[in-house]
Amino acid sequence: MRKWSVIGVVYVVALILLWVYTGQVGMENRGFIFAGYGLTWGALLWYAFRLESREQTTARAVDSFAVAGD
Amino acid sequence: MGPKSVTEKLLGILALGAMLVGSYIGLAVVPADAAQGNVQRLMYVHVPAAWLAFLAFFVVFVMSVLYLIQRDERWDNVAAASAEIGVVFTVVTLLLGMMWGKPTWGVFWTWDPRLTTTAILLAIYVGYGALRSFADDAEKRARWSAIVGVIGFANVPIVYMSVTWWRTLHQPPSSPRSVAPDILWTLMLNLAAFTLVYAYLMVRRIRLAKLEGELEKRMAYNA
Amino acid sequence: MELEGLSKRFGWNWALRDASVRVEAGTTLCLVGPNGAGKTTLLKLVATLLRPSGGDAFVMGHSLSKDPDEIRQRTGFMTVRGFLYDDLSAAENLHFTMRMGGLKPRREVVGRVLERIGLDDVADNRMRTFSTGMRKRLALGQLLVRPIEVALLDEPYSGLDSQGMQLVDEVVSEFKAAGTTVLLASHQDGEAVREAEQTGILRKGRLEILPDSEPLSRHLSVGGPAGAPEVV
Amino acid sequence: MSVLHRAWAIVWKDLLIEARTKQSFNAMVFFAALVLFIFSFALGPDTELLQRVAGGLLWVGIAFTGLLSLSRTYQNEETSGGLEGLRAYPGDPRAIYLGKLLGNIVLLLLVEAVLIPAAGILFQANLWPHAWGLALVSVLGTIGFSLVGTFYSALTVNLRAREVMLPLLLFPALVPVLLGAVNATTLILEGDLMGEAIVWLRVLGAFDIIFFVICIWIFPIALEE
Repeated sequence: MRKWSVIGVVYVVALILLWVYTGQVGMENRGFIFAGYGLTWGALLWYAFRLESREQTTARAVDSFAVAGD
Repeated sequence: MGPKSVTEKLLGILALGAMLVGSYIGLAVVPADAAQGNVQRLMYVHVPAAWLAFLAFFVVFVMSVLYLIQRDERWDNVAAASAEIGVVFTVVTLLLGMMWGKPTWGVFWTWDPRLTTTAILLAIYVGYGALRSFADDAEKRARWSAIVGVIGFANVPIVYMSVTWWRTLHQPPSSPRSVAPDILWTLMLNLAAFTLVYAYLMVRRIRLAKLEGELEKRMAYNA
Repeated sequence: MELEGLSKRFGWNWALRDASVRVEAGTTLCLVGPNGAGKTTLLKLVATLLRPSGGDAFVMGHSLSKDPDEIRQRTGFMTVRGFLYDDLSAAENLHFTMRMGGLKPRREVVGRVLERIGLDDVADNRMRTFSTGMRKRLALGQLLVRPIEVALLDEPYSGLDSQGMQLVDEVVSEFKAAGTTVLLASHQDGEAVREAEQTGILRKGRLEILPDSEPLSRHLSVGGPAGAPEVV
Repeated sequence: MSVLHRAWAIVWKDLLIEARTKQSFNAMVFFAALVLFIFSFALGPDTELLQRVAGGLLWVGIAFTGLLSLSRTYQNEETSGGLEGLRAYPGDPRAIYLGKLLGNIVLLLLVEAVLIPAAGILFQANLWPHAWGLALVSVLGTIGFSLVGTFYSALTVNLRAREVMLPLLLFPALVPVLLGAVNATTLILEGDLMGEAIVWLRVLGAFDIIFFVICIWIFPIALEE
């Protein structure tokens, strides 16, 4: 899970950079642009993280049962 | 279950890279649209997300038809994976639609034909997911969700048509102006990036579906 | 009728595991065994209400998995509760059964059957007012209003008085005379059960055909409709 | 045509039971009246507003009343062994769908025959000059509603949370029907000067045909075991 905490940190740093950048460049409506890109990346990363954790828990559960003979 | 194959890792890195490049260009490189200004940059995530949602639900439709004909569990796994990913993309599309709608139309939500159809699409496939969670028997779950996958998708064109008529009878549709080439390229790049992400998530989610199927078999076997 | 390794699996447990038997036309196979041994599952499979997980069955030459509808044309299925509607009268219920069987309902056919099962005096009363015994007789009547070649009876005796049980036995012997194959599941001792040419014991989904020599009583609960001890 | 023969048997049986018990009919009329009253209380005495939204309120009432009858479509089968009872009979299982579909349409139209005049009174909308137009819209709308409704109620009949699942699956699919019916009704009530109502009637007609074909084609698969 350490991998995902690293990704989380990188994501937050990127958001800060985005906020600073849109401020410097003086983009109008920067709030919406920031929210839009932040949400898109956040949703995809969150879903990928959820998939990985579900996969691990299911894999562990599968191994804990005897193999289902036919 | 085995170690993640190299191609899968490669696909993941490729998808991540493409997304990074796409967002970077969309935000910082390509000039803003003359009329709408910077908020138009949201197009580079909103439009691809909408297209991928549509593609995902089309895949669910195709897999559902295949399952109904061949009754092969693999098609059901792919359909379930694509439906779940489709819902994620649809939620992202709707949120982005609101982010873009507020500055341009002054309201978070308007009954614009595309937005409305996307919202209805979300309702249809949330229903699809709920049906899957309520059906216990694996075979019935696959068959019933395949049926909803077919009917749900067959509904989309009619919904879009009726919603468009509903809106155009009241306000003329926004005619798509000729898009500047660099904007078009950026859009295409992001569309490719999103498609790679979809492919990567599909690979992961299908494996999870197989695992869940195996778990179900073993739990029943040992029950 | 011929069962070849017929099996049915719910989830992962086998309700019925490769049952094989051959039942000549006009003869009766009686199925005995504790509750949940697979009697009803087997009957439902032959009635095409469940899809087999394995093996197949041939009824009058038609395969269960390939053309189930042909089998349904020729099969009558009497379940424990019957396919009856409380808000229809006895006559209307039989009318409905005939129509669903693809026949033009005719009053005299319904009348004759109602008389046969002793419900002619309550023909127009709603079934809601019937006792379980009367309901059981009407369910039996459903098999008589349609021309069937295979009769599937699930616990026909349950809820019937001795007169009712006698009626069941008469109907079964009529079926046999008419060349109709009868599949009878019961854990109560009755004449039709004793008369059955073949008897099968069902335990945990396994069907075992008893050689004629073995006495049946060992597997049957003693006594008629009164509470019966669990089958061995 | 044995399919129609059997479908008619089911319609005859259901309507006979309904005529005797009136379980669904009474519940539906009561529920519809309740919905209409709540609307008129909520929107207050402003008759001009009520007239403008009468079409919408009417169809919301019909949709939810129809939902009530849909969830009961296979109710009277429960006592007789549920859908299994009907499946034990020979013949094409589509007869079951057709039978239940016709039963639902007739029942819903009967309730609408009470509901629409009541709505006319409550919302002070003079319906009489538009009677034919309204009748056409309600027939097309009811058919569309029942087509998908009867199908999905069969699909969800042995699902655990079917009271939740039926509306969840049904209403997104009904958007074209509701849009078409509400807009056509509203236009007709306003006299439909520019003849736009015909557009919506075509939407309803297209929906009915398309979904009739799809439901009939897929129904046997939904009914397996």
